[in-house]
Formats: sequence, structure tokens, C-alpha cells
Amino acid sequence: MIAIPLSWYIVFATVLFCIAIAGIFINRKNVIVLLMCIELMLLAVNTNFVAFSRYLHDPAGQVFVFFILTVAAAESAIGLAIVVLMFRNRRTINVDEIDTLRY
Amino acid sequence: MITINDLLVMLPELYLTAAACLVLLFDVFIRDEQRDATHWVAIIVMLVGIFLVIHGQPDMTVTAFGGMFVRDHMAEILKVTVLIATILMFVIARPWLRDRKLFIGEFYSLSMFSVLGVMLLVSAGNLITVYLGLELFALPAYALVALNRESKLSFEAAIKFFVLGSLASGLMLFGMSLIYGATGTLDLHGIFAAVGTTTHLHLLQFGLVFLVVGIGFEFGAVPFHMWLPDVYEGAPTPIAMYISAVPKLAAIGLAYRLLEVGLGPLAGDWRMMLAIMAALSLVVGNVVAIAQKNFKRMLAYSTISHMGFVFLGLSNPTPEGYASALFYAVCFALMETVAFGVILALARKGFECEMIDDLKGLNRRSPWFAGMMAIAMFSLAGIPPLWGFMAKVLVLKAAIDGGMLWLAIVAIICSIIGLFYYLRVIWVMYFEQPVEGAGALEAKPDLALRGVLSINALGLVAMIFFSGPLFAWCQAAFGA
Amino acid sequence: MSNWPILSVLIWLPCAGAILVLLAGNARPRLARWLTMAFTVITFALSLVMLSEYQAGPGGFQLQEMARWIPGINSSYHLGVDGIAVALIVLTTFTSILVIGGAWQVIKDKVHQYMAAMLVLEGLLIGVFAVMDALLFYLFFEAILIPMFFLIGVWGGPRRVYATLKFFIYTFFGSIFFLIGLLYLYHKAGTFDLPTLWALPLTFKEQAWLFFSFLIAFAIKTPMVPVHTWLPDAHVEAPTGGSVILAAIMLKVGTYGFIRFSLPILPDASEYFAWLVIVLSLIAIIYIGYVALVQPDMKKLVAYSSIAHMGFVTLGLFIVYMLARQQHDVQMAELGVQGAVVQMISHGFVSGALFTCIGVMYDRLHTREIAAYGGLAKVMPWFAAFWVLFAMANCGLPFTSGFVGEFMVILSSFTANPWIALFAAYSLIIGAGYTLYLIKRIVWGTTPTKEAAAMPEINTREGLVLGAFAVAVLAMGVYPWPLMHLMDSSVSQLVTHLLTSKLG
Amino acid sequence: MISQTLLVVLAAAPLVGALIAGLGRKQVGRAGAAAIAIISVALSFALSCVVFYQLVWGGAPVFDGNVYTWLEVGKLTIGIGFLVDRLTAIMLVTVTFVSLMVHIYTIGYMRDDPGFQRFFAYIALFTFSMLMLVLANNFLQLFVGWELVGLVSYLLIGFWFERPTASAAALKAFIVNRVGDFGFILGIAAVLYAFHTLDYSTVFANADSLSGRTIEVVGGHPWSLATLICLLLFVGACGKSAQVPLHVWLPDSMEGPTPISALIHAATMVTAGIFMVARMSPLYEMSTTALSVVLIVGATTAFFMGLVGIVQNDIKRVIAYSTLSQLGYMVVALGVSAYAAGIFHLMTHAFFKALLFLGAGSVIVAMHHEQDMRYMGGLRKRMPITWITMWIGSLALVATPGFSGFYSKDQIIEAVGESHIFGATYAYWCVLLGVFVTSLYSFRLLYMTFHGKERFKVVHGAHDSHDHHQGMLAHAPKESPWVITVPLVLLAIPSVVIGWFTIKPLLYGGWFGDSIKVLPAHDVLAAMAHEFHGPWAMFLHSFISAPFWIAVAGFAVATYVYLFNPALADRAARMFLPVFKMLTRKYWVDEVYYNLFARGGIKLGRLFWKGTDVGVFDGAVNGAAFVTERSSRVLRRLQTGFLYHYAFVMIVGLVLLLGGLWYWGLR
Repeated sequence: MIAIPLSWYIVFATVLFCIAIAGIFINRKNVIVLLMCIELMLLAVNTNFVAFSRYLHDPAGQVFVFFILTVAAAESAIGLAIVVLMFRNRRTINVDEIDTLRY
Repeated sequence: MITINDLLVMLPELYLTAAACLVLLFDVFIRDEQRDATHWVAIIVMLVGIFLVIHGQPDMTVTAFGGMFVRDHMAEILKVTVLIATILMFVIARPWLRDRKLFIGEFYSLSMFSVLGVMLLVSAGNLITVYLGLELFALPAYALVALNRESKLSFEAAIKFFVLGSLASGLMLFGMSLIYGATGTLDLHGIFAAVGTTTHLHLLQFGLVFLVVGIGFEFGAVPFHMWLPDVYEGAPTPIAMYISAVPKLAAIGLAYRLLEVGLGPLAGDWRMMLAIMAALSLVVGNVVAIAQKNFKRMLAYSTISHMGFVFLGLSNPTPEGYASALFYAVCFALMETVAFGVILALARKGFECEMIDDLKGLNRRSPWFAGMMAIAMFSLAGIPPLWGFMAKVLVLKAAIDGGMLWLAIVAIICSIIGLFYYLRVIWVMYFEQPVEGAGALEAKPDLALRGVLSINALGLVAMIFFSGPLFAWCQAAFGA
Repeated sequence: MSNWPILSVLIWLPCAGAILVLLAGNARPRLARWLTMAFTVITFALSLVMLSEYQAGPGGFQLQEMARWIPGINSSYHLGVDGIAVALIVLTTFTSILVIGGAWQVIKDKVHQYMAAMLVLEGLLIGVFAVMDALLFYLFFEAILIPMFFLIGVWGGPRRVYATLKFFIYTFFGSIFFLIGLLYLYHKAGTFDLPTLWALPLTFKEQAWLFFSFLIAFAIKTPMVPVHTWLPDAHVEAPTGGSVILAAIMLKVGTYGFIRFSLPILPDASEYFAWLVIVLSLIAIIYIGYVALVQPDMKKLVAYSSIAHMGFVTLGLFIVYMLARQQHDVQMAELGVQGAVVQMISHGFVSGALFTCIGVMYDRLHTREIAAYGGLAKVMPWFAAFWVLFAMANCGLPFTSGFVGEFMVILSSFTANPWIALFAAYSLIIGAGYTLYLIKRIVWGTTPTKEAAAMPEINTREGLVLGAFAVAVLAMGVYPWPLMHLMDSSVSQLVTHLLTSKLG
Repeated sequence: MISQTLLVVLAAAPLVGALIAGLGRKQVGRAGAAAIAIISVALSFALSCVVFYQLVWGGAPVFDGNVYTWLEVGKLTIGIGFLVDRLTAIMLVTVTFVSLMVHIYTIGYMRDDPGFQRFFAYIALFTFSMLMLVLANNFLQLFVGWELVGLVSYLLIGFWFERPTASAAALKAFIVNRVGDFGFILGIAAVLYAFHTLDYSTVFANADSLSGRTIEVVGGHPWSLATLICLLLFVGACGKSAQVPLHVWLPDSMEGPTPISALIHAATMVTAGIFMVARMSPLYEMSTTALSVVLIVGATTAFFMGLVGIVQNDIKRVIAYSTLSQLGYMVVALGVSAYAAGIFHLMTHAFFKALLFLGAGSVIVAMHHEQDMRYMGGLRKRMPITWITMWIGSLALVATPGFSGFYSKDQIIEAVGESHIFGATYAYWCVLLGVFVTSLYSFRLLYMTFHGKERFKVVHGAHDSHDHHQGMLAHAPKESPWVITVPLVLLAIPSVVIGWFTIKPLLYGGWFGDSIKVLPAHDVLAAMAHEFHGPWAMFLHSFISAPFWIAVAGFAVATYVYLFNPALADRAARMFLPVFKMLTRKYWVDEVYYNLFARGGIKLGRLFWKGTDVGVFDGAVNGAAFVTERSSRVLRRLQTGFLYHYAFVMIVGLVLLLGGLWYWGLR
């Protein structure tokens, strides 16, 4: 039975992370997708932490993960609130249409 | 093991947490016309906070909760300044909020939580506390930006701020994870110790880059500045004022904790990154600000350029360097309060006084406010004998001592360019005739506002005499 | 030798006065005027006290004051004056009175702000001349811009915005490099205290870089060709009082900087690059002379002539090395420096007087076009007499102050190199050319218009102001000895300091 | 014994007079001003006589002392002080005497001029300045007086400032003089360079030390220092004494009131150059080259400027050109080291030339300010005194044997004949032919003015003063009042006799003592001393000497052409048209100067101003501002407002930092 080496986790997390980032600036349609990307990013980070903490036999990393998860929840709550506000104002949540503030 | 002392060490934070909750609660039982009560309670709470911060401050650095929480002089200065800045915002903002039906309790409690975040951040001794402090500061800030629900702009500002902020903190977290992986600890001192021994230096350096990105975002340094102009313009003016002052102070603490306390041995790497960001910020900020018509937006770009100056100080990783950066940030925060304060005082219902041209002929209408604005502008431009000048001198000196003469020269050339838009504000106020029928440009009669603003403005002048002690204090903060 | 801080009083009294005047408010112009006059007069009296307390014999820096300012960077509130500074300070206080007197009725809008700006300006200028700490010097050096900015911008002419911006940004541009130079010096010396910096040894490379960082600042302030173009615009747009202060005192700040910083701190670089400054000075004398010849605007003409005359100052300052070091003729070197300094003072009086004259005419006809005037000698004989006197002083007629400095500089420059003297002496011709050509057009001849013919003779106030200038100009020309005696030992100390190289 | 106080009073009296007359307007009044000025000048004339007496007969020693220290730098001190030796004394007397005469004369001449008081203030001031110049005991003070007289001359030429010609002439005079002073001050600088002091006594004492000293003005070409100094100083002399090529201002200076032309532009100021060179004789003796230059310049002026005098019609201009030519004679004398002769001619010339000018002024007054001789004629019956005195003056001018001019000028000619330095021959011919020219224009003037038939009409009721038809007079011309005629007479007397009994002591008595120094090598006067057997012998001898007959020839021609056959003049003019044109246009010097320096200067100024100053220097400044502003407009476009762009920029930044780290940082 072969143990999965640490590097796999790291690579996996990095890939997730890149997808998330790419999502943020490739997506031009829906703000909700942005929120999802952000979540994804955090998950990638969490993977990293867990992997490392296992590898280092140090629980602190996993503790951190719990904090991150909590914060992420709060964050998405605020994010959704703002999106709602936007929808009330603009009747749309299209990323393409928020460019009043520029130059 | 955790003792009662640990609680005492972080007493101010604990107190503020409780107080913020209480204010939130208290406000629920308040009718709108009694809202002033909340206002004054909040201010008193803040003042007590200042007292606690200064009073309980031990001479040497003390830590609590196994090094998670650090209480030292730097933290003290930053906390005091942040609290003062927030109080100023409360006082100055009140009439403005009232005009716009935004005079609500959330404003106060949110600000207080956000301040709490900053306080936690600047005395963080562990990546976890850093992250928590950061988020605790940021989340209420997002909400505050979106405070004005009617405004077509503030939600946009909020959404940009939110998304980019989350992106930044995500990147930072990723960096933290890498560092954690490389050093095997989350404790900053532990990291410092591990840097020398680690076998994954490259991992560490990559993590460093992500951290620098996060720090750059907090400062609003190019190229991580994109959120700043939009937020300034879109956010309600008092919030813009808050955003312009407080996060920068927080970022000083952040940078010091992460870069010096944590990754000091890698200074050779990160100071170059900071220098590059500094140069970019100086150029972009100053040049773009020239073309701005909106006063708040112009201030945003000027902020970017000033962050370049702060980096000048940070790019010299010595106590003097940090001290000058800290000095600069404090000075900057108080200059911004004056600049924003004046337009807040002049704004009316239906007249935001946001455009530079709105200030035309201010000297004829209300000379004292014109004078204060002029002081703020000259100080921002770094003209002696104003405080901003001393700050500039100190950071330039730090840069030169740090062997970054080229950066200093870039900085001064940019500050020549920057001079133009500050002067434009002044000439609009003094050399031009008032626009007929425009908002009367009479300042609000609110005494507290006038008094606080005047003291603040005169402080910018008077500080030329007291720069010595303040700088000494800053140096002490970094154990020079 | 009393030990009360007279210099501090001199600096801060006018500033305090400014606050009082501001409090007088826009509603009470008379009060503002009289307050200001009172403060300027008191300051002048105090400056005379200082003059009496300064002992010219031993020279050196006297009346020193020292206080902690920013210990963190070893910058202290260190004041002290030598003969040159004393002379310049008295010039400042004296001129300030006349400026206030000149603006008495002329300024009608926001009198209190105008007067306050004037007072602040006076205090800051005194500060520039009285400090012995580099950073403090820079602080005053730069702070001058603020009141000047308002003076030109608020009470100035139609293109004032352009003029003020150009003036402010241009001078700021120069001085910011000066600041970098100072910080580098601090980096080497660990202090901003001037005496230490004078003694600081520096390699030639450092000196060279620092020299240019200083040069650009002082050259712009002085101003020297080719960085002079801000001056005519500033003058044309400035109100009379602003022009007078600008020409009479602010230009001296630049050359004073040369005396305090470039020469003593960077003697070797200054020696090496002296030719550059000398060439620029000669260009200023001749080239600017021709430019002045064709100006249709009186103020521009006088402004350009100021540039030409400041050329003599820089010339006198920088031939010192050729004389003292290469020809070992300390005597001539002192003559040159002394001449330069005398020229600074004299130009203060002369240009101040000329701008006041132009102001008097402007108040009557509200134009500075030369073509609009003529036949003053018939219309306002007394005024015409003043005009001719000051014009003659401007083209360096003996027994007027204008002659003394130029004479000394030309004399010493001949020993340095006859060609320098040749070009410098050309100002006798071109200077007479543009000045008397102006006189021919406005004082002689016939009145072009009814308005010009109806101009009223100068009133008592104007007469007093111009008379005071005239007395100063003549006294200095007929008997310059006291002034020179005041500065003699300081000058010779400067020259002896320059003799020793800082290299190796 | 000469006390300092006496000298101070002597010098300061006219200044005080000037100040009172000039500043006290109503309080003093016209009469008061005139009185004060005259009294003050009379006082200094009296004192000058005292000084003269003391020096010559009273056996007083030479006075040399400072009144006060003017400048002190280290060891170098320059004072304001007096040096009174015989040279000074003779100048003092001459200056103050002529000045006094002019003062008196002015009362009549300027009687109904609004600027009466101003005028007296000016001429009193002039007397003061001239005294400063003469009394100087160092180069600085010499320069001071030198420029002050220039100032007063400027003010007086432009006295009628409402005439454009007057103010233009004044400007021209000042500028041209400044060109001279330009050289002069360089000369002074050279003196300081050579001797490290500006005091006459020290400089002259060490004059010998100049021999062999050189200075490399142009690399590789060592020039004799003495020559350089003398030439530079002589440039100044050229300016003041209106020598070619700086002579152009003197004719125009006739725009000034006639008394001024007499005092400043004939008798005193213009002779300052002569005085200066004589004063500097110890220096000039050190450089033969300089002497030759002086000689040639003087000779040229003497002859060619005289020629121009022939074709002038303005009575004052004729005399002006004759002044130029006579100054040329004096300079020639200096050139051949006959300084004494130069001073001697200076003195005699002062008297008779002042006389001629004042006479001309008297005529002009009578003719109601008509100056063109073509509209005069036959005035001798109407104004006899003026007529006779003018004749006397002219006879003196043409060196009629026995008259003062004869003794001085004849000696100069002889001296040139004796001299052997470079240029002497040329100079000899110039001065010889000059005699002919002189008598030609002198008699022409007399005939056209006083003889022949009247060429003006008296039209009663035609209103008076400047703007009249030429040749139309409101009132018949009549003899001038006594205030005008008395000075004429008083000047006529010395014009006749002064030469007779001053020639021996002045030229051959070694009268000047140490104040004039001549090397034996070229001491022509010493050589001439052998043939000199007193004025009477000289008088007799003259009738067999060349100059006399040349003068007679000139007289004959003039008499024939202008008295008996006036038409001939015009025919001659037409016959030699080019020559005539050249003379009337004064060799086109004025045109050349005007186009070259005045117009050229303006053009150059325009070019510098619009081209360099506004174009280049300002262009650079404004250009920089423009560029910044533009780049700002461009850069701000980066802030597109789109969220994904913002995020993208951040990521780009991240990637760049990573890349940078990868490239440089990795260890």
C-alpha cells in the first residue's frame, strides 16, 4: 500500500487555488460565482493546512482550519448581504454592470 | 499555562468587545431622537479604551496566551492612534449622518468591532491572531462601506472592497499555509527561529510573497491598490475617512509583525519587494491624482502615493526605519481626518461637496475652514513647517540610510508632481470666486465638530515643535 | 552682551503679530494696518538692537541660541548670526516696513490676510538668515513659499494661477533635491548642525553630487539662467508688496544658501565646478540684459534686470576659488565675496525701490505697459526724480549703492581672469541700455494719453517710502564702509575656511 | 598751507548749492536758486584761486590726504580724498572760472525757461562732480567724478526732455560714455591687479615696476601690462573726450541748452580725458605702444572731425565739430608726451571755445532759437559786442599769432614735428592740414552769421518760440542783455592774452613739477626748449612758419567763397558730391552704429526673449507639465471599474513578484 506523498496534497491545493483565482477574474457574469470562488480559495488553503499539520504532526494547523471555516461563513454572510443590496439597487447581480466607479 | 494575568494583558480588547456588544444592545432600546446618547456613550467607551491602553501599558513587552497576544509599545501607539482617529470620525461624522438619516447605532457598533479587529491585529503574536484580527477588522468595514443603502455607489464600493479584500486575505492565508509548512509553526517568533534551520527555504520565500501581497493590499500599494479609489469615492464620506486612516495603521502593525517579527531574516527579499511597490505607488498615485475632479477620489490616489512613502520607511528594516514609517502613518491618519473633516463639515443634504470645484471661493465664505483645508493640503504635500514635512524627512532619511537613494529620489520627484493637485485645491479655495447659487459653503454650526477639527488642524502646525518627542516615542516602540 | 534670545524674538514676533492681525478680521482694516505697522516697526527696532549687540570686530557667529528640537535625528533649534546674516536681517526688517507702508491704501480686499501673510513672510525670512541648523534652514527656506503663494495668488494679476504654480512648483523642485543632499550629509555626519557639516570631510565624488543637488536649489531661488523663467511671471502677477519682498529679499535667500552651504561644505567641488557657475553668471549679466532691453512690461524689465544683477553675486562668490586657491590672492578673494554680499544688500534696496515706483504708477493707471506712460518728468516731477535716481542706481552709478558691489566684483574678477571682468563689465553698457531706455520712454518725452497726463503727484506716504529707499541707496553708495566693516571679518573667515581642502 | 577743510568747502560748496536750488522748490524761488548756485560756485572759484596762489607762489607743499575711508577689505582701503598739485590747481581755476561765467550767462539765457531752477541745480551739481574728478587722489574717486559728470551731462542734454531728439541724444551720450567707462573700469581693475592699490601716490611711485611685466590675456600671447592698462584707460578717455570712434555723442549733445555746450561739452567735461591721461603720465610713459595709439587716434580726430565742421549749417554743430578737432589736438599732444602742451591747449581752448559757444548762444537768443546759419547773416550791426567777441574767439581758435590759441596749438604742432614715435609723421600732416580746415570753418561761421546780407525776415505778430517757420522772426534780433555780454567780454580777455604769459612757465619752466612725468627718451618739449626764446620771439617767428600761412590760406578761401561768391559753395558741393555727401553724413558712422548696436541690440533682445527664454527655457518647463498631465489622463484609464480587471491586476502583481523572486531572490 503506497502512502500519498505530501506533494500531491500541495499540488492539489495549488490547483484548486488557481482555479479559484482564475474564476474570480475570468467570470464576468454572476457575483454569486465570485463568492463561490472565494470559498474555493479558502478550501484550498484549508487543504494545505490540514496536509501540513498531518505531515508535521502539529495540531495547530487544523485549529487554524476551524477558524478559517468560521470566518468564511461570516464572510459569505456579509458577501450575500451586499449582493442582496446590489440586487435591490440594480435589479441585477451582473459583474459586468458594476462599473459606475472608475478612472 | 494561562493565568489571570493573561486576561489583564489583553484587558483593553476584552473591555472593548464587551463595550461594543453593550452599545449594540443599548442602541436597540433608544428612540431615534435620542440617538445622541449612543453617540456620546460610544465616544466615552473609546476614551476609556484609550485610558486602559495607556494606563495598563507595562514598560517591557509582555505576551499572553502562549505568545498569541503581544502587548508592546508599538501596539500601544497604534491602538491609541486608531482609537483617536475613530473618535474624531464619530464627532465629525455625526451631523453628516444626521442629515442623511444614517445616524443609526450600527454605525457605532460596527466601527467599534472593526477597531477591535485592528487592536487584535497589531498585537498579534501568531498567524492565527493575525488572520482573525484582519478579518475582524475587514468584515465590519465591508458592512460600513455599504452603510448607505439608498446610495447607488456605496454598494458597488462595498462589493469591490469585499471581493478584492477576500481575495487578498485568501492569498495571504495561502502564504501562511506555505510558511506553516516550511517552518512547522504558526507562532511568529517560532517562525523567526525556524527560518534559519528550515530545509524548505523556497517554500518559505513563496509564502513570503503571498504575505507581501496581502500587506500591500492593506496599504493599498500599487499594484494592489485598485480597490482604494472606488471605495473612497463610493463609501459614505465618514467611512472613507475611516478607511483612509485606520487600515493604514493596522497595516503598519501587520507588516511589522509578519515581516520583521516573523520573517526578519528574509528582509533581503521583502525589502526589495516593498521598494518596488513603493516606487510604483508613488508614480501611479501622484500622476493619476492630477486628473481627478472628485475630491475624495483625488485623496484616494494621494493616499496611494503616501503609502509609497510609508514603504520608504519600511524598506529600511531597522528600528529607525520602522519608527519613521510608524511616524508617517500616524501623521498621515491625522492629516486625512482634517481633509475629510472639512468637506464633511461643508456637506449638506443634497450637496456632498465632493467635487474639487465645490470648494471654489471657500476663503470668502468661511475662511477658517479654508485655512484648515489649506493646512491639510500643504501638510500632505510635505511643505514645511507642517507635520507632513517632518514625516517625509524621516522616511526619506530612513530610505537613504537604508542605502536606497534611488528610491528616495523617485519619491521626491513624484512629490513634485504631487504638489500640483494639492495646490489646485488651495487655489480653488483662495484664488477663485464662489460659484453663485452653489451650496452656501457655510460650515455646520456643530461646536464639537468645529472644535475637534480645529484642534486637529492646528495640531498639524504645532507638531513641528513636538516631532522630537513623538519620534522618540516611535523609536522606543521598536526598541531603538 | 545680554543673553536674552533676541533672534528667536525676531523670528517669532512677526508670526505672533500675524495671528493677532488675522484675529482683527476683515471688518477692521484700519486696525489690521496699524497692528502690522506696529509689529514691523518693533521688529525693525529689535533688529537694530541685534545690530548693536553684534560685535563686528571678532566676527564669527554670535547671539547663538541652542535648544532641543528633534534629538532623534540630532537636529536642534540652533540660531546664530554672523555679519552677513545681520546685514541681511536688517535689510529684511527695513524693507518690510516700507512694504507695509507701500501697501497701506493699495490693498483693499482682505487686508488682514495680506498683512498677516507679510508678517509671516518677514518672520520666516529672518529665520532663514538666522539659523545654524541645516534642517531648520531648509524648513524656513521652504516655508517662505507658503505666504508668497498666497500673496501672489490672492492679490495678484489675471494670470496669477499660472504664475503662482510655476513659482511654487519650480522652487519646490529645486529645493527638494537640496533636501536629499542634506539627508545624505546627515547620513555621513550624523547631525544637521552646520558647524559640524562645515568641518565634515567628504570625498570629491560625494562633493560633486552634493554640489549639484545644492546648486539646483539655490540656482532656482537666486535665480540663475537658465532656471530663471519663473521670476518674471511671478513678478508680473504679484502685487507690489509681493514683488518688493520677492526681489529685495527672497532672491537673496538663494545666494545666502551658496554662502552657507555650497561654498563652505563643498569647497573642492565648488572649486572644480566654479567655471560653470561663473559662465552662467556672465550669461545672466549679458544675455538677460538683452532680454530686459525689449520688455514691453515695466515689471518684467525690472525682474530681468534683477536676474542680471544677481549674476554679479554668484560671480563674486565663485571667483573666490580662482583667486584664493589658484592665485593665492586672498585679498582679492575677500574683495570678490565682499562685493557679492554688498551687491545682495544693494540690490535689495534698488530693486525694492524700482518695484515700488512701478507700483505707484500702476495704482494710478492700472497698467504696466511702458507704452502707456511718458513725460512723468512733467506730470509728477518729484516722482520722476526718484525714478531717475533709482534707475541710475540700477545701472550702477557711483555714489549709489548699485555701484559698490559691481565695482568690487569687477575689480576682483579681473585678477581672476581678465575675460571674466570684460564680460562682467559689459553690464555697464547693457545695464545702462535697458534702464535708461526705460527712463527715456516713461520719464522723458510727452504724455501719451489724457489719463497719463492727469496722474496726481505722489502723496506723502509714497514720498516717505520712496524717500526712505533713496536715503538707503545713497547712504550705502556714498559711505559703504560701515556695512563692509560689519561683514569684513565674517567674509575673511569664510575665505580662510575655503582655503583648506576637504580631500585627503 | 592748504588745509583739508578748505578743500572740502571748495568741493562741497557747489553740491550744497545744487541741493538747495534743486530740492527747495517754492521756498527758494527762481532768483534764490540762481543766487545760491552762483554764490556757491563763486566761493569755490575764490578758493581755487587761493589754492592756486598757495601752490604757485605761497610755496605750499602738494596736498594728498583722505577725507574718509570709502571701502575697506582686509588690507585694501580706498578713500575719498584730495590730491592737489599744480596740475590740479590749474584745472581747478579753469573749471571754476568758466563755470562761474556760464552761471552768470545762464541767468540771461534761460530767463524765461520753466526749468530755470532745475538748470541751476544741474550745473552746480556738475561743478561739484567735475571738482571731484579733478581733486581725486585715487582711481576710484576719479571714476566716481568721471561718471557723475556723465550723469549731469545726460541730464542736461535731455534738459528739454519733451523734445524726442533731446532725450534720444541724452541716452546716446550716456551709453557711448558708458562704452568708454567700460574700458576705464577695466583699466582700473588692471591697475589694482598690478599694484594692489588704487592710490595715485603708490601707483605712480611704483610705475617703473611695470616695465617687463606681462599678462596672458590670450593664452600664449603675453601682453605688456603697461600697454594694456594704458589702452584700457584711454578707452575711457576716448569716451569722455569724444575721440574717434566714440565721438558720435558730442555733436548730438548740442540738443542741450547752449550754456551747457559751452561749459560741459567744450570747456570742462570733455577735457577730463585729457586731464586723466596727463595725470597718468607716469603710466603712459611706460608704454610707447599706448602713446602711439593715443597719437594716431588724436590726429585722426583732429583732422577728419574738422572736415565735417565745414559742411555743417547749425551754428552750434560747427563749433561742436571744431571742439572735436581741438580735443584731437590735445590728445595728439599727449601722444607725443607733450602733456604740458596738451594741458596748456586745454586751458586756452577752455576760454575761447566757451567764448565761442556763449557767443553762439547769444546769437541764438537774438534769433529766437534759430540755429541754422543759412537764415542768419549781417548780424554784426545788430549785435556788435557779440560780433567782436566772436571774432576774437575765432582768431584765437585759428591760432592767429599773438592770440592764446596760437601759442598752445603752435607748440603742439611743433612737438609732433619733433616726435619720432610710430605714427608721428601721419599725425604731423593731420594737425598741419587741420589748421587749414580750422580757419576755413571758423571764418565760414563768422561770415555766414555776421556778414553778408540778412537772410531772415522779420514778420511782426508771427508768434514766438520754437515752432516757427525758418527764417521768420517775430522781432528783429538785438544785442543780448549784460548778463550775457559781460561773460563774453570776460572770456574774451583771457582768450587773447592768457597764452602770452603762461606759455613759458607752463611748457618750459618745469612748472608742473612731479605731477607730470616724462621719460627723457621722448621728452619733445625739452628738445623744443632750445628754440624757444619767449613769446615775442615766437610771435615774430610765426610769420615764417608753415601753420600760419596754411591758416591764411584757409582764411582766403573762406573769405572768397562765403563773403564774395556764395554761389561757389554750392557748386563746389555739387562738383565733389561724394566727398560732400560723406562729410554731411559724417562718414556714416552714426548710421553704422545705429544699425549695428541700437537696432541690432533690439533684434538680439527679441531673439533671446522670444526664442531662447520663452521658447526653450519656458518651453521645457511647460512641456514637462503638459506631459505629466497627459500621462495622467492615460494612466487613469487603467482603473476600468470592472472588478475582474482589478483582481487580474492584483494577480499580475503577485505573479511579477513571484517571478522577480524566482529570478533574483532564490537562494
